[in-house]
Amino acid sequence: MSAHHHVEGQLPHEPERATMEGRNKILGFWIFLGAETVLFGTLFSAYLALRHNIGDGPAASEIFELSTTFIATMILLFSSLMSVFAVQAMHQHKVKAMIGWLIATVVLGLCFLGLEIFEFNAYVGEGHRMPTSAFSSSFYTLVGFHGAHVAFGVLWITLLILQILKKGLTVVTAPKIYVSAIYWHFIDVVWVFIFTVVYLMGKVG
Amino acid sequence: MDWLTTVDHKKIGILYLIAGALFFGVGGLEAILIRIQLIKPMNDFVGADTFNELITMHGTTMIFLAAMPMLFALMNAVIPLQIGARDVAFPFLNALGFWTFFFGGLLLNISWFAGNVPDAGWTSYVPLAGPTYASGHGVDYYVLGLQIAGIGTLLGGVNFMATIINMRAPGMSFMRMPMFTWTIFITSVMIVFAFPVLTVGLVALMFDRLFQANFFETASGGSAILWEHVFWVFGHPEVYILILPAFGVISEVVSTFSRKRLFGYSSMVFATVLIAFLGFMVWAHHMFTTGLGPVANALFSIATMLIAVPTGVKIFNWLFTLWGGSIRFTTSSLFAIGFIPTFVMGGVTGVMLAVAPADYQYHDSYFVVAHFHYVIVGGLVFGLFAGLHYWWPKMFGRMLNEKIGQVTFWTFFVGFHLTFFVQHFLGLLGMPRRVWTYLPDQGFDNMNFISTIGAFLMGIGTIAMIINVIVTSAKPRNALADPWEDGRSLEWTIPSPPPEYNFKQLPLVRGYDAWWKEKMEGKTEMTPAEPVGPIHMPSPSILPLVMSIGLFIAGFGFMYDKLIVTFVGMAITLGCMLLRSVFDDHGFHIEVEEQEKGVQA
Amino acid sequence: MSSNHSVTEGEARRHKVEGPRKHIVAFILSLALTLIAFATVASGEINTQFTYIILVGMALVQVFVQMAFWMHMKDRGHLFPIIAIISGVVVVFTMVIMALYWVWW
Amino acid sequence: MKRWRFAKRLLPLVAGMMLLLSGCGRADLSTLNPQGPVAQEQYNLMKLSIGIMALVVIVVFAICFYVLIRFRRRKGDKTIPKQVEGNHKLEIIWTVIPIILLLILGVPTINTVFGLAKDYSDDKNAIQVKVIGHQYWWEFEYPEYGITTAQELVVPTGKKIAFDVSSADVTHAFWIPAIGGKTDANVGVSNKMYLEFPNEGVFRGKCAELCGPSHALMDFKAKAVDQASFDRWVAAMKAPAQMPEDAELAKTFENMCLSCHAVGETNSGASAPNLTGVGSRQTIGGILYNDETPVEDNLKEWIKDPLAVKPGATMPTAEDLGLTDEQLDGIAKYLANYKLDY
Ligand code: HEA
Ligand code: HEA
Ligand SMILES: [Cu+2]
Repeated sequence: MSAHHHVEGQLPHEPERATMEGRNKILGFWIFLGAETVLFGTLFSAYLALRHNIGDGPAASEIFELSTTFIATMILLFSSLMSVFAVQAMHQHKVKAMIGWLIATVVLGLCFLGLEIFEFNAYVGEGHRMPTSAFSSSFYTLVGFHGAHVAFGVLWITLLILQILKKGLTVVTAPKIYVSAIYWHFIDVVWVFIFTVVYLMGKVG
Repeated sequence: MDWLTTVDHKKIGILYLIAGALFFGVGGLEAILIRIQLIKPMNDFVGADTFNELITMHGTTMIFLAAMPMLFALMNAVIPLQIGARDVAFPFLNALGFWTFFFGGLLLNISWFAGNVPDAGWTSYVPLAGPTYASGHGVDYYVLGLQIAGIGTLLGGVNFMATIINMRAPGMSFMRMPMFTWTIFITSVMIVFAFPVLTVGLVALMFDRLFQANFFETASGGSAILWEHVFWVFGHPEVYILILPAFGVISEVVSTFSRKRLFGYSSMVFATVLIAFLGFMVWAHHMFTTGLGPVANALFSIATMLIAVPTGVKIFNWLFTLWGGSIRFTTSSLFAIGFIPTFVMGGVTGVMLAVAPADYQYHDSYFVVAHFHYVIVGGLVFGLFAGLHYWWPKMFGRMLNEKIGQVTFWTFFVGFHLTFFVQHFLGLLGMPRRVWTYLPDQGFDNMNFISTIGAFLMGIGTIAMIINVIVTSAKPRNALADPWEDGRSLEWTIPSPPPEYNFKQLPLVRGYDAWWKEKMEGKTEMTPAEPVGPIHMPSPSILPLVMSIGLFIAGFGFMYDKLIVTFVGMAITLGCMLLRSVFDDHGFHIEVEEQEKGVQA
Repeated sequence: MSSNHSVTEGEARRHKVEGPRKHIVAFILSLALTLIAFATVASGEINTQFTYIILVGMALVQVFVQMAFWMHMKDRGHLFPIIAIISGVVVVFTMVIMALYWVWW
Repeated sequence: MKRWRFAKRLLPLVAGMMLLLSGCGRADLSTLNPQGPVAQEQYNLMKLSIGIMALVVIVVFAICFYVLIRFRRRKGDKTIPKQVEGNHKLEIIWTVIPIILLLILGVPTINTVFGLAKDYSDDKNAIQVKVIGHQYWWEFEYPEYGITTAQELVVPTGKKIAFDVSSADVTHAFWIPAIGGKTDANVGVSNKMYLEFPNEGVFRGKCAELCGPSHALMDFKAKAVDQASFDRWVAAMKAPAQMPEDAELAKTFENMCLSCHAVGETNSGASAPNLTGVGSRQTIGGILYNDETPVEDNLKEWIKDPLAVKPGATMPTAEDLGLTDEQLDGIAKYLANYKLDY
C-alpha cells in the first residue's frame, strides 16, 4: 500500500535529513553557528566596553535615528518569517511556493541592506566615521559585520534559488536550503540584540 | 598532484605532519638562536631588534604552526579510525582547513624575507603592536597570517566535532569512545568557541592598523587592556587546546603498554570536560599585574587553582593504570611515562603562578617561561612524540627504529630538563623574560649557560628523530595491523596503513576498548555491522588549495593596501566557493572486487 | 504497514494545518516584543536602569521564541545544536560580564 | 670526546649553581631575598606554595618510580593483568586532598591580594610617587614636593611609598624584585601600588613588559635613604639648577640638551630624563655603572651614541646634534660633577 511513498526519486518528508551528508551538513552548520555566537559576542563585548569613549565624535544618542532602524528591524523580522515559510513549503515539496518565499526573503534582505547603507551614509555625513572614536570603530565593526553577514546571506540564497531552478529539489539541494534558512534566522537573532543593545540602549544613554 | 587534491583524512594527516614538522624545525632553530644569544651576558650574537623578532616568531610559530598542526596530524590520522568511520564528516573542509593553515603559516614566515618581522611578542600587546609603535608591516604579517591560519583551525574544529558526533560506528556510544577521541572532541569544542575570539581580536587590530580604527588607540578613547582581555580569552583556552590531545595520547599509550584498561575512564571523561569548562573562566590570570583590582584577581586566582583538581584526577588515573600492569618500555611509552612527572612539575608551577600576589613577582619573569615550557614541551611535545611513535606504524606501515628512538628520548628528556629547570631560578632571582641580553654579575650567567647547553641537546634529540624517520622510510612496509600486540581500539583492527576506505565493513562495537574485548574473547577480527558492498568515496578536489591561495593573495593586498590584489584574491576564493556550491560532488564508488585488490596491495 | 502509512499521512497533514499558524504566532510575538522595547525607549519616561532591564529582557524572550520556533530548536534531535549554542552563550556571557565589570568598576 | 668536555665544564657549573641557590641570589635583586614587607609577604606565599607543590611532586614521583620498578614487563611475559575499571574510594581521595591543599593555599592568597591592594594615595604619612614609563627610561615625580627625577628613585626608609604607575608610550611594568612585585604601566590609566623600604640601600629595578628593542636595558635603581638624608635630597632637588660655569657651554647645553631634558625647575614636563644631580646617580642610562667606569666616561659613551648603548633609544647621537668633541667633553664633565649632597 504504502510502497509508492518510498519509490525511487520520491522525496521523504524532511529531505534535508535524508542522507548522511545532509545530516552532517546541518549539524556542522549548527556548530558553526555556535562559533558565530562567540564571534558576535566578542564584538558586542568590545562595543559595550568602548561605547562611551566618543572622543571628539558624536555620541550614540546624538546620531541614532531610531525610526530607520525600527523599520529595518521589521523588515528583517518579516524576511525571517518568509524564510520559515520557505522551509515549510520545502517539507511539503511545493517547489514553486518555496522559491516564491525565498525570493521574498532575498528581496527583504536587500531592502534591509539598502536601509543600512543609507543609515551609514547619513552618519558619515555627520562626521561619524571609522576613525572618529573608539565608539565609532566598534559600532561600525559590529554592525558592519552583521551587514556583511546579511549580504553574504542574500548572495547565498540567490545562488540557491538558481540551483533549485536548475536541479530541482533533491536530497542534495534540500540541506542547503534548510541550512541557509537557519543562517538567516541566526542573523535575525543577532539583529535583535544589535537593535536592543546598540540602538535602543544607545538612545537611552 | 595526488597530494594537492587529496581529501583523504589519512593523507591530510600526513600533510599536517610534514608541515608541522617543518615549522617545528623553524621554531626550534629560532629557539636555538635565542639560546645562543643568551648564552653569556651582553652577548651580541643577534641585535635587539632581531631578538624580539626571534621570540615573537618562535612563540607564534611553535604554538600555531607547529603544535596545532601536529595535533591535527594525529587527529586526522587516528580519529576516523578510532571511531570506526570511513572518513571525517566534511572531507572537503578538511583539505581546506589544511591548506588555509599552511598558507597562513607561509604568509607569517614570508615576513623573514620581506624584512618586516613581527616583533611585539606572540601576545602582540598594544600599543607596542599598534600602528604608532609598530609602523612597519611586521605586525601585519602576524595579524593576517594568524587570521588565515585561524580559519583553517576553526574549520578543523567544526569538522571533528561533527565527525565525532555523527560518524561513530554502530554501537560506539559516547561512553565507549577511546579516551583520545574524547579529548579531541573536547578540544574541538574548545577550538570552536575560542578561535572566533581571536578572529575578532585580530580583525580589530587589523582595522586599527590598516583603517585607522581606534579599538586600542588610547589617544582616541580605545583601550589597550581590551586587547589583553581578548587575547587571553582566546589564549588560555588555547593552552588547553594544546594539552588535552596530549592527555588523550598519554591515556592510550599508557593503557596499551601496561596492558591494562584505562583506570577510572568515566572520571577521566568528566575531568576533561571540567578542564575545558574551567579553561574558559580563568583567562585573567595572565593579567594579575594589569591592574584589574583585588576582586578580579582573587576570583581568577581561585578559579585557576581549581583546574589542578581535574588535572590531578587524570595524573593519578594514569599512575593507577600503570599500577598492577605489565609495563613495556618502548620509545612511545618512555615519552608517555616521562610526560607524567614532567607535566606535574609544570602544572604545579602553574598553580604557584595562580597565587596572584606571588605572581606579581613571577609575572613576565623566566619563572613563567619555565612554567610554560614544562607544560608545553614537557607536556604537549612529549605527548606528540609519544603519539607519533605509537601511531607511526598505523600511519606509514613501518615501525620506527627503537634504538634510535631511545636516543631521541634520552637526549630530548635530559636536554629539556637541563634547559628549563634552571629557568625557574633565573626568574626568581629577578631575570625578566623577553630580554635580548642581560648585564653580567646578576647571578644569571651560569644558569643561562646551562640552559643553552640543554637546548642543544634537545636539538640533537630532534635530529635523532629525523634520522629515525629517514632510516625507517628505507625499510619495507611490513607493520602488522596490531603492531604493538596490545592495541585496544578500532584502529588496530585494520591493516597498517589502512586502505583508502579504512573499513571494508563498518565494525560493530560491543563495549569500551572494542578491539581488546574481541581479542579477549578469542576473536581475530571485529564483527561487521554491515554486509560487504560498494563503498562511496568523495572525489578529490583542487579547490581547497586554490581557495587558500586566494586568501594568501588577498592577505598581501590588505597588507600593502593594494585594493586590486585584495580583490583578485577574494575573487579567487569566492569563485571557488561558488564552484563548490554549484557543481555537486557525487563522489565515486569502490566496488567489492577493487576492495579485494586493495587489501592485497 | 497501513498504520505506518496513516502516521506519515497524519504527520504531513498536521504540518500543513498547524505549521504556518505557529510561525505567525511567533512572528507576532516577536513583533510585539520589539514594539514594547521600542516604545519603552521612545516614551523616554522610565529611568535608565529599568529601561535596560526591560530591553534586555525583551530581547532575550524574543531570541528564545525565534530559536525555538524558527530555528526548530524545540524539535526532537536538536540536542547538539542546543549544546552548541548554549556553550557559545556561556562563553559570551562571561565575556560580557567582564567587559561591563571592568568598565563600571 | 666532545661530550666529555661538556661534562667537565658542566660539573663545576652545577656545583656553582648549588652554591648560588643556597645564597638565593643578590640581595638587591632576588625575590628570594626579600628586603621589604611587601616582598616578604609575597615570599611567604611563595614558600607556602612551594611547600605544597613539593609535597605533590614528591607523591607523584614516588608512585611513579614505584610503579615503574615494580610493574615492568619481564621478557616474554604474556600474562594479562587484571583489568580494573576504577576505584571510587581512591578517586575520591585524589579529588578531596588536592581540594584541601588548594584551600590551604587559597585563603592566604585572597587575604594577601586584598592586603596588597590597600590604597595609600590619600595617606598623609605616605610618600606619593608618580611613576611614568618611557621607552626606555623611568620618570619619577613627587607631586607633594614638586620635583621630578629619572632612573633613580629616591625614597626614605620606614615610610609607605604610594606609587601611581602609568606610561607615556607603550605598556611597561614597574618591578623592584627585592622590595615587591610588579605592576603594569599602562597608557591612559594608572595603577596604584605601595612598597616599603625598611633597609637603606640601592635596589635594582627592571621593566617587566616587552616594550621594544631596549626593553632588556630599561633598568632603574631604587635608593632607600634615611629620612634626614631624604629631606636633604628633596631640598637639593628644589635648589636652583646648577648650570655649566662656562657661558658658551651653558648656551650649548641649553640649546642642545634642554630642548628635551630638564635640570632643576627648568623645562619641567620634559620629554627626556631630568638631569638634576645626574652625577651622583649610580648609573648612567640605568645600565652603565659608575662604580665600574668613571661617570664622565659613561656620560661620554652615552651622549656620543645613545643608540649603541640602548638600541631604539629616541635620543639623537652627538653627531646628529652637531656636538663637537670639545663640547661633548665639556658637557660630560659638567654633568659628571653635577652632584647632589644628601
Ligand atoms: C599546554 C599549555 C599550558 C598548560 C597545560 C598550562 C596549565 C596551567 N597554567 Fe599556564 N601558561 C601557559 C601554558 C599552559 N599552562 C603559557 C604558554 C603561559 C604563558 C603565556 C605567555 O605569557 O606568553 C602560561 C602562563 C600561566 C600563568 C600566567 C603567568 C604570568 O604570566 O604571570 C598562570 C597563572 O596562573 C598559569 C597557570 C596555569 C595553571 C594553574 C595550570 C594548570 O592547568 C595546571 C594543572 C596541573 C597540575 C596542578 C598538576 C597535576 C595535579 C596534581 C598532581 C594534583 C595535585 C595538585 C595540587 C593540589 C596543586 N599559566
Ligand atoms: C609549542 C610551543 C613551544 C615549544 C615547543 C618551544 C620550544 C622551545 N623553546 Fe620556547 N617559547 C614558546 C613556545 C614554545 N617553545 C612561547 C609561546 C614563548 C614566548 C614567546 C614570547 O615571549 O612572545 C617561548 C619563549 C621561549 C624563550 C624565552 C624568550 C624570552 O622570553 O626572551 C626561550 C628561551 O630559552 C625558549 C626556548 C625554547 C627552547 C630551547 C625550545 C626547545 O624545546 C626547542 C627544541 C627544538 C629544536 C631545537 C629543533 C631542532 C631541530 C633542528 C634544528 C633541525 C631542523 C629541522 C628541520 C628544518 C626539519 N622559548
Ligand atoms: Cu593561562
